Amino acid sequence: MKKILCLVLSLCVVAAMVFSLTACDTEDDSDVIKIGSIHPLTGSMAYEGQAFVNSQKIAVDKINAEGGINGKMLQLKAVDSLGTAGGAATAAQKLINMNVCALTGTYTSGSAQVVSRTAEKFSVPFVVTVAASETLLTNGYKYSFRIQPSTVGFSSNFIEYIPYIKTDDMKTVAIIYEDSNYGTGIAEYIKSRIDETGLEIIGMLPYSAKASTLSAEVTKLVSLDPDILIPVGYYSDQNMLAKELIDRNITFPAIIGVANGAFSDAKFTNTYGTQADGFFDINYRYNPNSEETEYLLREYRERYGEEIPVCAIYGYESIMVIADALKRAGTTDHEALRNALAETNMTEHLLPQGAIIFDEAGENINSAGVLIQIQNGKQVIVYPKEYAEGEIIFEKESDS
Amino acid sequence: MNMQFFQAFLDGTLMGGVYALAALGLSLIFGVMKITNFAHGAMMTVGMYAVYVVSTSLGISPYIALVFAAITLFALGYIIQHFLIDKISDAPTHNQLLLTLGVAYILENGLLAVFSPNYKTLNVDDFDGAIQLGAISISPEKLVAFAVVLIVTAVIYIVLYKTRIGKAIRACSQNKEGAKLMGIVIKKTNAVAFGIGALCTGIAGALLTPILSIYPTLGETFQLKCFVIAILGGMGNLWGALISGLIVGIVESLTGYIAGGSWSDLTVYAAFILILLVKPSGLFGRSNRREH
Amino acid sequence: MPLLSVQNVCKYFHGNKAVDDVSLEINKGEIVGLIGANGAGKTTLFNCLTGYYKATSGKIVYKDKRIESLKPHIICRMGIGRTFQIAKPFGDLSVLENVAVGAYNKCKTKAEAYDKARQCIIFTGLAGKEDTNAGTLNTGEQRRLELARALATDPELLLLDEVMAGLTPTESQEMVELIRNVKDQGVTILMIEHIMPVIMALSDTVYVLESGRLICKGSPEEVSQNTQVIESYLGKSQEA
Amino acid sequence: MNTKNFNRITLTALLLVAVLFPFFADFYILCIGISVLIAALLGQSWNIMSGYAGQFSFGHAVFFGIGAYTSTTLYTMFGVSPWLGMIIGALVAALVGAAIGFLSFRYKLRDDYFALATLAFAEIFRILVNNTSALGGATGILIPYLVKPSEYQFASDKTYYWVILALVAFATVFIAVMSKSKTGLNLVAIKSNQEAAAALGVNVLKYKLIAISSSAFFAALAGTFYAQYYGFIDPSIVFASSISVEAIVPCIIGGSGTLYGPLLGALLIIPLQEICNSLFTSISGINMIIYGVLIVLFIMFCPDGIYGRMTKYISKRKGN
Repeated sequence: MKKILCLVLSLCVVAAMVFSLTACDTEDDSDVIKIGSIHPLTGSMAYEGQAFVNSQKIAVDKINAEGGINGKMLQLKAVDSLGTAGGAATAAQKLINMNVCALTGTYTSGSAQVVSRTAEKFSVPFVVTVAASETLLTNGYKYSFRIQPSTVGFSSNFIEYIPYIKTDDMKTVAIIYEDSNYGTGIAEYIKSRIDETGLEIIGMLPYSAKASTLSAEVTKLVSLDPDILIPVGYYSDQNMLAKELIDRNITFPAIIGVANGAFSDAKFTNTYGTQADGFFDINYRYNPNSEETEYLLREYRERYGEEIPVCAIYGYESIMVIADALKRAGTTDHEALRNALAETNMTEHLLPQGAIIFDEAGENINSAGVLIQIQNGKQVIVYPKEYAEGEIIFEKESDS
Repeated sequence: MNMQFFQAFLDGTLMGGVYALAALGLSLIFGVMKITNFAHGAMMTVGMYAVYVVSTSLGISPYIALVFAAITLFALGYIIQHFLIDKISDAPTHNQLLLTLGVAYILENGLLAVFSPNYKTLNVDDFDGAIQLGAISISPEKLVAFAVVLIVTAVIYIVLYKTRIGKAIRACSQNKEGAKLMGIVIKKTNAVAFGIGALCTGIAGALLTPILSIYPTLGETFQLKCFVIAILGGMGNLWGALISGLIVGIVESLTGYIAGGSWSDLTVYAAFILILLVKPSGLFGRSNRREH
Repeated sequence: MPLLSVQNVCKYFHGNKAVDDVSLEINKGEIVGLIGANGAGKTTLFNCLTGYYKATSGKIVYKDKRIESLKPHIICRMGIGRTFQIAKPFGDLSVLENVAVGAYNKCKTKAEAYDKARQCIIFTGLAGKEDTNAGTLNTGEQRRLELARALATDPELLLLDEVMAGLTPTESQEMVELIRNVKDQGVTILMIEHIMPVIMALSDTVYVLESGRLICKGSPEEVSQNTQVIESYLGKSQEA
Repeated sequence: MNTKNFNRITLTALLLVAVLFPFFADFYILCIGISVLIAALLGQSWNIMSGYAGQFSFGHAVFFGIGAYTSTTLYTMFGVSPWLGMIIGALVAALVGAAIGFLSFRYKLRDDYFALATLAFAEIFRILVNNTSALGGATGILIPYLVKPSEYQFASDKTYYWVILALVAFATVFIAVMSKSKTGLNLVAIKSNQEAAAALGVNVLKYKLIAISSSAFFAALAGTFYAQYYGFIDPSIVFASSISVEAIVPCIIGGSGTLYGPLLGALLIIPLQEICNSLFTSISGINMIIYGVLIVLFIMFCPDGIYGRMTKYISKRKGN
């Protein structure tokens, strides 16, 4: 009897807590429009996760400063996904419970998969900020949309851009990639289409993004001596790779990152200056000619004291896409908003691409990465022409 | 073998030295307290941030800032042992383990809250690129790290074998009851031992700061590796930890060179399980498995 | 034919001879005492007999079967029960459950096992303590519990490792009675004991171990008069 | 009122509350309810092996992941219904558990060493699956979205809730029956002192293997449920050390080696974590710091878990 009594007593304590849970977040404010944001705000992806939220805040503030949506103010509700699938799913339901008009997120692919399913179940629109997995929108979901290119998109860009970089004496390729979803996805896809480029893959080197050194892999690259090196990975590991290459003065005829977390980042060029000159990267980027770009970069720098990581532009853009759809829908009704999103045809944005238009599956049909080259310690778009800030510089004159 | 193979071997050796130092701290803590410290990785990261902060704010070389990291970590280790672990020294193993895990959460997220999750890269002006010896290139940061590891290990050895507190620590690790009878204050000795263990880890973290971009959860990646090395060397065995650190570094590097980095961890863990099963006292430990 | 016969058993630890060429025989129905100073190898010998250590060399034959390389639980099932020098109650179980663990050894059903366990508890004088948590027993009760558990396995041969340690004189007296009762039930006993009067009162035969070697064998009277024994063991223990 | 009746009535009432809970909760609370039950199932699974039998596992993600991967690959590749896949996965996990257990126990690994070995096994499985493209590799496996109860997919979360509730109830009843049986006694005896247990004729290796296999069985059930409920798995999700931790924390907080401990622990820790996430949003990291502090406080001041603490408190009061 006493055991059961204990059980009942403890249950009462817990029940009281759970009800206190329901009590929070029930503020009633019907004159704001809430948008949910699910990103990893703690754990090993927290840097990017927080950057997404930061850029989203800038977008929300900008729209509100311009009078909001049909007179109503936007409000961003950011929840930590904890970097886990379960955490992201709970976060999604919590946000839906708060009556958000749409969800955004999630940077990690696993979380995005789970949130898109939750969004489908509850019929709430979900705009992916960044999540590159090619299988994300293959389940026929009606409520999920992705602005950014998938791993397949980036890899196709590589196949498309390689003729502009390749010289006749380049024959061999080695790919060094982090071994999760994103790195593997890109590497495998490039491998499957490499024949179209006339190149030959002589090495596939997967590594763990949590590796504490890449010396051995770099040494392996030296012995393979490819004409083109394709590094794919996150910031810290690719930074380690680059440091190794630069310190050891190892060069290849071409180094072409694909969706490289480091090469396109301002911190990277700040660290290495001109030492990384000549590195290419095929990646997402802002349109340098857009006024919005200038605004976002400046605002981010002023508010947070650092350069915006490139991926975070999609945080900003996701809010803009939702705002655009909200204006057209004229309501926050999920169904109406979803239909408005599906009919998106947005020409004014800060991405280096044509209009943002979603296809049946929810992919942005014009999404594309651009070709960037590091020149004089700065990332410069060199292709496609309409966004180019400079020409490709061949044959880095090495004077070391 | 060819030069590249030798290069990979050399890189593995240098990195292995740093692993060894980190694992040595863990090994010492286990040897004395019989506690598996799951906050070890987080403590390592604290060491990295300590160097980063001191080095950038005072504008001094990270190798001088290292001293501050060592002191910080010693204090941190002392506090953790004195105020937390000591209080539950009689609790079952899993409670102690979970406690250190809780401490790890606090440390990691404390760093996250204070320093933001942004990657921090420390530029070392002391060096300019790698040292080239024919076809072999040596990273000066790693070379210095290796030298510091050897020095620190030697100092720890002297402390443990020549000083009073060191002898007390060793006595505690061999026989707690006996040590108590000899008038050794267990509580203080344990705290000092934990402090020294933390200090080793902190220095290891500090030595890696110029090589890596640091972020709050970075230490996690070293955690399991440290366990592997400490057990391989025999928990509580100083030289065992040093040598197995080198072995793990070399195995990791050569696997990375031959099969790709994805397989490095697998090789290391598989070797670890094998050692655990076949010779749980470690490669160099005498078989002192409890027979009762 | 002896119930248990130990032939030239040696056990080395890192080259140290803990048990050195020991041979002894135990006949059915006897109480055999094993004495010796601390570290003489008594408990090590017990551990060899019950399968906790594998003897480095030598033979152990129990009821015509070689048992030196069998696992402890098999040896127990063959009918050799034991207690430990330091009582090892299962602290998370009640007294009844503790004994039931042993009783399940020979009993098929739960009812049978618990019945057997209750009998053993009553036999060892722990009646009324059935539902007490075993961790909260005092030393005397813990000793009885050890005995009850071992008896519940239905042993033919019982190895007792210092069952008197830590008991008050009254408790010791009761324990001596208890062991006699166990013997009367037909259980053969091999006991390690420090307290000479106990050994004198109970044993039919006594063996004396010193530094792993057997130095003397005989009836209690013979042993207590053996000069070597007096010098090496009794003499020392009287000094101490 | 006699004790037995009182117990029976209270338990029935509690079960009724649990079953009817979805009718009173909104979907967000329901989703937390499901998370609580997943944690409870993992906790109960861990409880068998570590709480009762005292073999401390730090790598329960192995079994969880095997459950998730077996049912999911059987489903996506061969069209085997995940209901059947769940059973197969659980059996496979039990086998793997037995294999891991045999290796470890055969060589007498104990305590911290055993815990580290299980951790290493989990990592090895993660890396292997990550590099096996036949199992989806790093990309993971997306489960087709079809609402079909015969294929373990439901229109409403309420049904998911009842499914996981049933699994938790199954595990709890299993433990309740087991703990009163010969097996249960032997496991606890082994935890207390395996030498003494062996001296009483307990086949230590066999019972340890029973413990690890049945523990793996339930962890794998949780894995399949997780896969079906969330619809996507990859190695970094289901073989993650966070899963292993999720198995340990509820059990220790609630009271390991007790029947209701893991249930209480899960019921406490998951909502607490959620409250931390909701309340402390201004600076990221604070939520996890508070979670860490809570764990430390619990271990320091409530080492037997809530349930253990309460039983002690009440028996003390009765004693006085």
